[in-house]
Amino acid sequence: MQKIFNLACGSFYALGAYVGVSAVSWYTSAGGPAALFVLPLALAGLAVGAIGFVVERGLLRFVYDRDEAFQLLLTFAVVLMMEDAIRLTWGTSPQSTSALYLTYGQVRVLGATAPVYNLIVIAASLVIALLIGGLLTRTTFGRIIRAAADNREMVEALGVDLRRVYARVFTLGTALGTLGGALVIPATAAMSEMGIELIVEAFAVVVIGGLGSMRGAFVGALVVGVLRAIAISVYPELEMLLIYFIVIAVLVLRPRGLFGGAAA
Amino acid sequence: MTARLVLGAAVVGVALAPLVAPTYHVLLMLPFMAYAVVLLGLNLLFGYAGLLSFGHALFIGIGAYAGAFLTGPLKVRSLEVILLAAGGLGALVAAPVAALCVRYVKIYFGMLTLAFGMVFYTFVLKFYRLTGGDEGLPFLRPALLGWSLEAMPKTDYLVGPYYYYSLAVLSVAALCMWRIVHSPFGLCLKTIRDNPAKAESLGIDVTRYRWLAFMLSAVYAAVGGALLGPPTGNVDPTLLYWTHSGNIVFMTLLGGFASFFGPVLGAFVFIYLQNWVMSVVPYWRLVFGAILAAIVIFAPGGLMGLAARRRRPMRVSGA
Amino acid sequence: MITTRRYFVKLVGGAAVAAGAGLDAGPTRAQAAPVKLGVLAIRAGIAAPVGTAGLRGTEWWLERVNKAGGILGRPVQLVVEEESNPKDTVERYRKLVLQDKVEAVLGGISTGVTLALGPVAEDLGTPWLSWDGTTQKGVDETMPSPKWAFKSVDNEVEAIVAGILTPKYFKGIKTVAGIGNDYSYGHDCWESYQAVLKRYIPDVKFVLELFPKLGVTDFTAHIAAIQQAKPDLLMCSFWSGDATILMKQAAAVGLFKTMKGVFTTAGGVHDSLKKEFTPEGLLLGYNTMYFDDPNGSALLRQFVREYKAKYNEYPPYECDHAYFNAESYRAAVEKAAGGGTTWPSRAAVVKALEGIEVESLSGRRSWREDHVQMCNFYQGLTTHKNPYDFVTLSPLEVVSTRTAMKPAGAKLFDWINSWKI
Amino acid sequence: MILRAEGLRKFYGKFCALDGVSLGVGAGEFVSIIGPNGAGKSTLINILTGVLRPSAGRVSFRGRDVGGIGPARLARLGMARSFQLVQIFPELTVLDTLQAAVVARLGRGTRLFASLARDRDVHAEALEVAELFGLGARRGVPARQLPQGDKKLLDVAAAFALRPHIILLDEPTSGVSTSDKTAIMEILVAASRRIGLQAIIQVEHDMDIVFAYSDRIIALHQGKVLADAPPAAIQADQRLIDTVIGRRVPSR
Repeated sequence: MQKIFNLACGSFYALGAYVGVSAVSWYTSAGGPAALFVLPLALAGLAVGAIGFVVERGLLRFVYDRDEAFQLLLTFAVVLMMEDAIRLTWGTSPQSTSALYLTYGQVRVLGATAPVYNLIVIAASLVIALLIGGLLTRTTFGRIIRAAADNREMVEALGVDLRRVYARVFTLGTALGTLGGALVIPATAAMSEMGIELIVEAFAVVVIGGLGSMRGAFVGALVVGVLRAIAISVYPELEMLLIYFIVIAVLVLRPRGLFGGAAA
Repeated sequence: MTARLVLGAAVVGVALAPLVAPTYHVLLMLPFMAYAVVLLGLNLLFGYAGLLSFGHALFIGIGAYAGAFLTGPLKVRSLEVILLAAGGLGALVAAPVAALCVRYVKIYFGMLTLAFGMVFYTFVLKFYRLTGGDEGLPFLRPALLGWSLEAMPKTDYLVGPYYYYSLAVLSVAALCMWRIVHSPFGLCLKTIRDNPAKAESLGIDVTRYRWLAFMLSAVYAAVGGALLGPPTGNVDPTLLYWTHSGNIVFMTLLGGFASFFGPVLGAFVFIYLQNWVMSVVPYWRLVFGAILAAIVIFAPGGLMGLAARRRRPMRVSGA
Repeated sequence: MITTRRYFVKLVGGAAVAAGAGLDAGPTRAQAAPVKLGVLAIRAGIAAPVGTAGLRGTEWWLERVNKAGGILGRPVQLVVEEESNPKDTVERYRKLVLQDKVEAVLGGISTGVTLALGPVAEDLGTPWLSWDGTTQKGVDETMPSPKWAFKSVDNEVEAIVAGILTPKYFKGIKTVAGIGNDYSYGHDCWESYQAVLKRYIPDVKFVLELFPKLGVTDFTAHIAAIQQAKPDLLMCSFWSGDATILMKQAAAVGLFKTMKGVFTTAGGVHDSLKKEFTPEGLLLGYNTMYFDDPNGSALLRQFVREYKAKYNEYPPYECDHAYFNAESYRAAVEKAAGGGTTWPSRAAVVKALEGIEVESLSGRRSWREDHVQMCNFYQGLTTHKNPYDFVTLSPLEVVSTRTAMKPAGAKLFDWINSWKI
Repeated sequence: MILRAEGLRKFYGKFCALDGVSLGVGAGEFVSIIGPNGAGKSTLINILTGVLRPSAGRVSFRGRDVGGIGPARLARLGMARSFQLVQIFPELTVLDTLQAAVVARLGRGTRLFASLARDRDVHAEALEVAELFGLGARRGVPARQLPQGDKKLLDVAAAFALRPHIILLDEPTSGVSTSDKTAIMEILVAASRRIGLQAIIQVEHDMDIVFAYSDRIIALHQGKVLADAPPAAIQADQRLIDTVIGRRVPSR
C-alpha cells in the first residue's frame, strides 16, 4: 500500500517471537493460569509493534520524497541493527516456551492429529485478514490508504495529513508482523535468523499474489503453503525450488501476479 | 584538475602499497579491488540507469563459482580465461533474469532482483553434489599471464603478482566503464534515469537500454566475483546471499552513487571500516546499521557528496 | 557475550609490536610478555550458541591457566575475532596472524569456513586448532598431510555411533526415515547412518529422507510426511533450535507414540529439550561431553558448577572441544620446551601436539598423529528421572573415536563395510 | 495523408473515452485539436503517439499501421511529441538533452565505447537546435535550473531535434505567461520550417493561439468528433463554440 518493501519485516517477526517468549515466561512465573497464556502473548506481540512507529518516525519519514530505493536501504539498516539488538537482549541461544503449546489439547481433523492451538492461530489469522479487509474497504481510513497508494499528490491535495497515515499504516503492518512472530512461538522456538526464511517466502507470496494486492497476498500465502506441503510429501527435493519456479512462471505469464493491481 | 591529481595520487598510492604497507593491509586491498570492479558495474545500473539491484551478489557468486569450477574439475588455471568465462557466464545468466526484471522499476525491481538472487542461492545450496552445497568449492591458485606461480608461498603470491594483476584488471575495467558512461549509450541511460517517459518519446527503447545496462553490470559483477575467489581460496553460497547484495549497495551509497569513483571509494572505506569495527565491537552490525541509516538520511550523496558539497541541498523534511 | 568484551584485547600499536618482537629480543624479555592466542568464534546466526559455548570454554581455561602462572611463565591473552562467512573469516585469520601476531589460532566451527581456513593456516605457518571444523574434503584434496592445521573429529561420527547403538536398543526395526539439514553435515550423517545400520540389519528399508533448509522453523509439513511414510524409526541429525522445534511439533501430533527416534546431535541443545514435549526412550547424542556424566571427573563437575552459576545454563559439548584445544596447546608448548623456560618454535609446538594426550572436561583426549581430534562420544536413552526440567540419559553409552571414526587414510564406506559384525 | 486514424474507440473499463474518432493530417498542415476537459483529447493524443492501444480502430502513419507499437518505435518512424506537463531530464544540461535526442535519431545509442564528446555530428546538430530555440546561451545549464518557460521550450526542442515528419504538441503554451505564448509559437513555426517538418498537431486551450496558427481545427466532444473544419468555419459556428469551449475564452 505504502510501496515500501520492508526488508525488516522478518526482523520484526523475530522480535515478536522473542518478546512473546519473554512475556509468556514472565506470565508463567507470575503464576498466571496456563489456559489464558495467549492473552499476554498476543498483547506483547501487538505492543512491541510500536517499534514500527519508532522506525517510521525515526528513519523512514526522512526519505519519502526520495527514490523508493532509499526506503529499501533503510530497512536493510534496520535488519542489521535488529540482529545485534536481539543478540544483546536475549543472547544467542534459541528461546522457547515450555509446554504451553499443548495446553489446549489435540483434536483429530480429517484423520490427522492437530493441536487445538494451531486451530486457534488459524482462526485468529482469518479474523485478522477479515478485519484488515474491512478496514481497507469499509472505513474512511482504508479508503485514504488505497487512494494514497494510487496517487499520493492527489490525496495530499485533498488536505489529508499523509504523514500520520503513513505512520499508522507502517505501525499497523509492523504490529501484525510482531503479533505473527509471537503467536507462532508456542509451536516453535525463537531464533535470531527465523525472519530470514520468512522474507524469502514473503517474496514468493507477494509476487504470486500480485504486488500491492491484499487479496493476492492471502491467496499467494495459501498457494505457497499448500505447494510446500505437497512438495514435501511427494518430492521433498523440490520443496523450495518448486515455489520459485511458480514465482518465475507467474512473472513470465502474468507479470502483475494473480491479483495484481499495482502497475509495473 | 584537482580531481585528476587526487586520482593520480590514489593510483600511485595503490601501486606502491605492497612495498610500504603492512602485509595484512595489502591483503585487504584485494577484496577492495574485486569489489571496486563489481561496483563500477552496479553503479552503471543504479547511478546511471536509476535501477537499484538488491540481487547483484548473484553475479558475484556466478563469477566466483565459474572460477572454482575452472580451476578445480575443469583444470583451467589461466586467470585470463577464468575472467572471460566468468563474464560470459554472468551475461548468460543475466540475459533472462534482466529481461524479466527490467519490466519493473523502483522498489519492484529491487524486490525481483533480490528474489532471483535467492533463487540461485537456494539452487547452489540444494545441488550440493555439483556446487559443494554449504561447503562450497575450492578456488585453486590461478596462473597469471601463463605463469603458474605454484611454487610461491600463497601470501607472497597474493601481495605480489596477484595484487598487480587485480590492479590491472581494475584499471582496465574502470577505463572501459569511463568510456561507457561518457558514450552516447551512457547519455541515453541518464535520460532513462531522469525521465523514462520522455526518453521513450525521443525514440529511446527504455526496456532495451535497461536490459543492456543490467547485462553490463552483471558482467562486471561476475568478473569482480572471480577476482574475489583466489584470496579466500574457496567460494561458498554466502557470496550469493541477499545480505551480500545489501553490502555492495551499502558500499555504493557510502561512497556516493552520483559520482563515477564514489562507489570505488565506498568499497575502500567499507572494507577498512568493517575490518576495524569488527575487531573493536562484537556488535558491529549494530554500528554498521546505524552508519548506513545515517548516510541514507543525512548524506545521500555519500562521501563524495560530502567532499564535493556542490550537490543540491539535501531535503530532510518529511513527506 | 559480555565476557567476550572483557577478555577482548584491543591492540595499541606499541604493545603489539613489543609482544611480536619479543621472540627475537631474547629469552629474558620474552618471558614477561604475554602470549597471545587468537580465537575465532561464531557470534551471529544459527551456530552462534555453539560459538558462544566454545568461547566460554576457552575463557574458563584462560582463567585457570593464568591463575596457575600462564604458559612457561607468560600470561595468556585472547584476541577474539568473529567467525562469519569464509571470505571474512579468512581475512580475520590473516589479521590475527599477520597483524596481531598471535602464537596460535583456536576455533572454527562451520565446515565451509574451516575448508577455506585450512590452506591459509598452512600458508601462514601458525598452528591452528579447530574446535569443530572438519575440513575433511579440502584437506584431503588440497593438502593430504597438513602441517599446521589441526582438525576436529569427522562430521559423521555421531551418526556412526548412533548406527551402532540403534540395533542394540531398538529391536525389530525394518523401516527408517531420516530428516536432517540440507547441507553437508546433514547429508553426511544420513549416509553414514544408513551404511552402518545396513551392516547390522541387512534388510532395513529407508523409506523417506527429508532435508529442510537450515533455519526453517516450521516442520508441520515434514512431520505429516513422516507420519504418512509410517517408519519404525526416525533418525534426525538436527543440532540447533530446530531440534527443539521438531520435538515440540512432533509431540503435538504424538509422533513418537508410533515410532522410535534417534537424535544424533540434539544434545547440543539439551537443556531446551523439556520433559513436557520430549518423550523417554529416544536415542540422544551429546557429542563429546555429557554434563551429567555419573563417572565425570572433578574437572567436569567444577566446570558444570561454575558454568551454571555464571550463565544459568548447563554447558554443551562445544566447551569441551574448545577447552581441549587450548589445553593441548599449553601442554604441547611445555612439552616442546622440554622442561626449560625458553619459548619453543612454532614448528616444535606443532610436532609436540601430534599424538599428545591431555585431560579435558570429558576425560583424557588426544590428537591423532594426522592432526585429528580423538575423544569419546556420549549417547543414550532419554529419561525423565532427574532433577532438571529437561531430559537426561540413562543408560549412558560411551563410544570412543577409536572405534567409531575411520582410521587415518581410510575411505569411509570401505571402512564401514569392512567391519566384522 | 501522413497520419490517419479510423474509427478509434477506447474504453476504460465500461467508460468510453473515445467513440469512433476518425481524422487525417496531410502534408503541410497545422491541425489543432480542441474540446472541453474530458472530451478525450489526452486519450486521442496517447493513442496517436503509441502510448495507448485503441480498443478498436486503426492508426496509420505514412501508410503503416502503428496502433499501439509504442512511443519509442513511433518516434523512430518520425512522429515526435511534447507533453502537457513539462517533461525534462532534470540532471542533464540543455545540450545533453538535445544530444540525447540526436543520438536516438541517428541510432547511435548502443555505441557503448564511442566518445560522445568527440561525436561532432551530434554536437553540431544539438547546438543548432539549441540556437533555434534560443537556448544556445544556456546550453551548459542543467534542465532543472531553467526557468519554467525555457523548460517548456526544451521539452519541445528535444522533440524537434528528432527531425520528425510530424509533431504532436500537447498544450505547447500551457503554464506560460501570455506574453511568452506568442513568442513560443513563433519559435515553433520558424523551427518547423527550418527542420522541414511536414505537419503539426497540437492540443490547445488558448483559442487565440488556435485560431491564429491552425490550418484546420478538430473539435472533440464526449469522445466524438464534433467538427473538423478550417478556423473560419469554426469561428462562424457559435453553437459549436458554445458546446466545445463553453464560452468564448479570452487569453488566460
